[in-house]
Amino acid sequence: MLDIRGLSKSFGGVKAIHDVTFDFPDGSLTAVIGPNGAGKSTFFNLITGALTPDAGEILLNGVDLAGRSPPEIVRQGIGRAFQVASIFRSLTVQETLLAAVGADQRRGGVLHRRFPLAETRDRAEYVMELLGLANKRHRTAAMLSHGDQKLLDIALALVLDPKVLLLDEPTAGMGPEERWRMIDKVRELWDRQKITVVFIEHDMDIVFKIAPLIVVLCYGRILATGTPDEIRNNGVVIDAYLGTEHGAAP
Amino acid sequence: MTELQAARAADSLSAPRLEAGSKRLRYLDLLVALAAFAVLALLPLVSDSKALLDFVIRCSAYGLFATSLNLLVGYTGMISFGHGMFFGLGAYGYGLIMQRIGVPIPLAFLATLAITAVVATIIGAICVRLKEIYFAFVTLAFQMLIHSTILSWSSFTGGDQGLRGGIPRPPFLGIDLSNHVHLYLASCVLLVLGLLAMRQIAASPFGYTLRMIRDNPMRASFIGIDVWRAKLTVFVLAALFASTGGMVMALFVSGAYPEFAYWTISGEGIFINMLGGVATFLGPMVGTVLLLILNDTVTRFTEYHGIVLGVVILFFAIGLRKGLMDFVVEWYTQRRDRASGQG
Amino acid sequence: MKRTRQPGISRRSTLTLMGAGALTFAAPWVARAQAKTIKIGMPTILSGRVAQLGTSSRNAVTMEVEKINAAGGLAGRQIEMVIRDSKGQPQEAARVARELVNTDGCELLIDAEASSGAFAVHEVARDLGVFCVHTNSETSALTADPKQHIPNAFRTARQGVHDSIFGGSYAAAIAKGKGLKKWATCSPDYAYGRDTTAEYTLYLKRFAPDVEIISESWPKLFQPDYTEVVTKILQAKPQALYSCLWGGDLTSFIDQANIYAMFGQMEVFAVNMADYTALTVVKNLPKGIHSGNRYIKTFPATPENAAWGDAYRAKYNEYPTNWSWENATAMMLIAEASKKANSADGKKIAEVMRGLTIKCPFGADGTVTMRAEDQTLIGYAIGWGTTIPQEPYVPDVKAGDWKIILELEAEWKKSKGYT
Amino acid sequence: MDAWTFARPSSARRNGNDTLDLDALASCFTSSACLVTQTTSGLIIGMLLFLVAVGLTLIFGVLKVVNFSHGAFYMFGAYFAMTSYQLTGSFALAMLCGAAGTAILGLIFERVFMSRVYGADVLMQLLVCYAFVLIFDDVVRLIWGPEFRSMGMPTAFQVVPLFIAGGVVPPYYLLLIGVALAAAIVLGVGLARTRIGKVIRAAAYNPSMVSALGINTGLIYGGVFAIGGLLAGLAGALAAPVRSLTPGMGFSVLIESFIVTVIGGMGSILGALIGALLLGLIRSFGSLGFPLFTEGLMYLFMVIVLVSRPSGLFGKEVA
Repeated sequence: MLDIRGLSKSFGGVKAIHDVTFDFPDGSLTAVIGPNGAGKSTFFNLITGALTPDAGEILLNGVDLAGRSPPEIVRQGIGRAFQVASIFRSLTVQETLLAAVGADQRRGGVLHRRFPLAETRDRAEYVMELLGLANKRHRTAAMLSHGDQKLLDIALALVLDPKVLLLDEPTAGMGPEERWRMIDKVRELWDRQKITVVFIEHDMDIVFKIAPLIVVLCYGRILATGTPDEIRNNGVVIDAYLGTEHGAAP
Repeated sequence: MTELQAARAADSLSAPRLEAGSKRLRYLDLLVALAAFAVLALLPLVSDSKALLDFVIRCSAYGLFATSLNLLVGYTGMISFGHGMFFGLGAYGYGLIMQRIGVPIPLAFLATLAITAVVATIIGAICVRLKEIYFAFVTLAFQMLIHSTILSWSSFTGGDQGLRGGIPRPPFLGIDLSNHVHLYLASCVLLVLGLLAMRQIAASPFGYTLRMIRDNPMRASFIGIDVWRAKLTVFVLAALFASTGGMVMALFVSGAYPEFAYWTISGEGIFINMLGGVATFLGPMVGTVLLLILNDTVTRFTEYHGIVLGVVILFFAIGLRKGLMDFVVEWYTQRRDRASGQG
Repeated sequence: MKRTRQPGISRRSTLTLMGAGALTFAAPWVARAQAKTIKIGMPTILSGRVAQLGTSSRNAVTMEVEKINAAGGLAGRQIEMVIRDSKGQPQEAARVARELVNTDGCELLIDAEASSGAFAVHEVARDLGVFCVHTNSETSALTADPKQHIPNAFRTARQGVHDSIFGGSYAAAIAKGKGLKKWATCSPDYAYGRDTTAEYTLYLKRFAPDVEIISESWPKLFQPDYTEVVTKILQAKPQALYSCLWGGDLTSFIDQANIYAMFGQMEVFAVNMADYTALTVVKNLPKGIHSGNRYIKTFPATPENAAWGDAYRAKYNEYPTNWSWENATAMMLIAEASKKANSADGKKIAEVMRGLTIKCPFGADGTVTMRAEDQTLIGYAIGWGTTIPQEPYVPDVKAGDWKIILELEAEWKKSKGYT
Repeated sequence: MDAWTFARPSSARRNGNDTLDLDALASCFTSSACLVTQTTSGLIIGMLLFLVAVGLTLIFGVLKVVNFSHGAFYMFGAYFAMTSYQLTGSFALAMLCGAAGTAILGLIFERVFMSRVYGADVLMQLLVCYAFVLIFDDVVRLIWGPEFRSMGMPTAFQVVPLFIAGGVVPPYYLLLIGVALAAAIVLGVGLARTRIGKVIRAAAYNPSMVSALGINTGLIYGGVFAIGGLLAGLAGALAAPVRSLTPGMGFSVLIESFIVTVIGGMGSILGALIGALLLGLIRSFGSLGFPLFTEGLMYLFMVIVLVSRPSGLFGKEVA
């Protein structure tokens, strides 16, 4: 499915991602964890084309995406949501999703018809229902609550019907209760959509609870991979990661 | 908005009806345009004031220019300080074709648009890569470059004295643009058609692509939008309308002058937008009327119009903090919300 | 630093403001002028960098109108001047000119615009058929080019080619006398600067064939810094320098050339130096700059001219400019033509004005003539002399010979294909 | 070729080619006299431009405001200097008045008007500046009249120019270069070494942090505007003896300063210095080689820089 081979990127001598190789299986739900500065976001940025890798391949169903532009990569089927909700502040929820579907169907340049296009409606409706945004469809994005903005961000990625969905800390900046609601949503999404989901998460409880597969990044390298149980009992991970992270964060 | 209102709004505009609604809006636009044109067309019958007709012709020229600038500034978030170069290009292109070759007016008109499209594509391809203030500066630099060229290349452009000796206006299809009323009607037609076309652009799926780019270009590229291409497209489209405005101006003064391609024209365009408002489609048009009235009245009474104009600008920038139409629309929605909140 | 402020303007005040705006705007359309007075419209430059020229035009016209009105007006109708600012923008000049005629009911136009504005107003005059006198544009093509010719437009400004013919012959005489063979030029890079310089060097070489131009500089109009131009001229080491910079640009250039001690090293011919606006401003005026007259009250040295200059100075507490006499002449011509035609009608005035010769303090021989064939002024005072840093500034002016000027002008027109 | 040259009237007599006079340019490089003169002339143009541009870039760096009214400070500096010179006859006092007057003006302008639009759109800030360009020009016209004025060169500098390696260098311009260089050094060292400089740099980097530390950001912003005004005023005062004073004189200087800051990189002081010197040299040598397109050359250079390095030569890379 999504097959990363020898991916490397350095910034002025600092190796942010160094020779990372991992194959995300089809339909898997994988958590990427690691201490601050481990290169998690850089990893996502490389896969989605926000950064150009120095070396390595990013194969999606055998097609190498390394070095392509974000729009091209999105079209190949990699959707992404951001750590800080990245939305279109002046559009309503419904407009956002209708326009996004339009863009995905390559109708974003249509001049002679009026927005919205009828053929974009069903998918937008479906995603709104799926993420529970339907009753807020006419709210302007900027007016949404923090949690809803994060949901809208995910909806934006999802509405493009991706094969792989990358979620960068979907629960960042949320209260405990809201966090669990969000993570339930992610889980439900994965169940219903049958797509490959990769997410970055800080909260170990969440990770161990819902992710069948975990990748641990540290200083740009893969430290360990495995199931929650394997990771929990991995001495290297405990030393390098849990020690520092748990020591620092309450 | 309260939860309740949102729910009610959702009720009244569910998805299938939204579609029908947008079609209705399209007819409404057409209706408004027809009505506006009818009113404008009746004006010469009601009033024999030539100055009023002149005023409307100038409004057409500046209105087309300012509204097209708003496609960039308001809808796409591209602050161009050099949009005036296309106004100048329109005036010079049309004037030169008519003076040197002397083809029928519609042909010169189309040829000028074609030239504008080519030039705008080349300049746009270089400019739209840059963001924010850098985009503003590089467009300004191009504007100054074009202005310098017009001044230097005097054998072709007439230099600082502009295209002299009048631009011929041979009649075509029974339309004689040297007749004042014909010229007036022609510029009204151009204005209404231009506004209608720009309205369509703003309300099309492409218009929403532009809004997305304005709000969050990074995110737009992550949902598969080729931001560069969309920006270039709107840059060229806006240039075409600005060029049309320039042609109306050239017809009005029967000449073209380097001032038409100077940065102050771009500055005036931005000023008009801020005056009228950028969040409403007709904001720039309102701004045009306001600025021209302001200009014409103030210069009538004082030669210190800089102070007067400056104070008016301060009133808008510091007092209202937005253009007139934006202010009115906001005030109206607030009032409506308050009323519906009580009721 | 973010500060949110509630928009603090009430609805009522907004509406009042808009109402007031609409009212003042509508007023001129409501008013319809048909009175015993005759309105004369005058677009000119009252703001921006050359506002001084516009105000001096306004002053001169106002002074003449007072005299004409005191003497009974134009065919019994009192003159009312309507003077508007064009900001020096051609499209504004065109707009203002149209509005003056169409809205304010002006029956005659005085076009006190600089060159490009004058061409714009010329098109309005062509379009509306209104009587129009261009008072300030010195660009020869405005009247010399038959394509520009319309029966209702006249010019009372001096003409670049006239200046250049006499300037060239004056300079040639000095060049021959002092052996000045290597010349440099430094003129503003716009039509007036280029045309005037080209014509000047043409006639300079005609009268002194062994003169050679070894360096040319073309600073931009209103350029603040001339250092690179000054050093370039110094590099070329010419024996003489010609410049048609004017106003503030000329004084900047002189100030900056001064500290390079340029004026000791070459003869300088600056056609626009002998203008009070420049003469009175420059603090360290180098001695002996050759200049053509612009307006100077001691040339022509007649009591009429001195009286006019003194009256202007007394009334406005400033010296008249080159534009002042040109505008005053326009009013004098209109008044005389109107008297002869016994009418204030533009068409009748125009008919009489063609070929009209009037007594005028600014005439080389006490009269000026509106030449019939191209409707432009001839016979005005043209002279060159050297400047000194105090009154009378140009003590000794050598007057130009109009016979030669007209002969060579005819030849020039032929060479340009204007006849 | 004919229609495509930037041609002049047919009767014009030219000794060289049309737009290009590359021979003149080439021959200059073989003569030390020409090189010295043209290089110093470039330095003179550049250093004065630097004084205006550095204030512009400083204000942008700290406040992220494109101060469109900066040219007006230059203009006021010149007028203040002229008036105080006419009243007192002291050149030093004239310079001081020019600089101090505009510093106060800058402070008032920032505190009373600009500070109200920091939260707003960039365009709103530009509009406030634009409004003051219009207002200031008319105010000058009201106070000093529409006619152009001249301050006159102090007698101390009315001396024979120096000859260095065959090149001509007027003493007044040596003073001018000296003052501008001194200003550049004081500014550079002040920002790098002093406490105030560090606070200003911190404010540029992270304003909320500075205010969290209990430092009054309003004071810093006002101070930066005052420094910017002071430098522009000083430039105006230094220019007053050699340039004519008119309402609106700040405009062309402003445009050139913009080119300088954009080429050098908005917010970079070193960039402003290099940009100003480059522009000065383009002007001085361009006038030899491209007498009719010197101005166009500047814009062309700006376009090239912007296209190849959008953030300017020394600007921070834009993400």
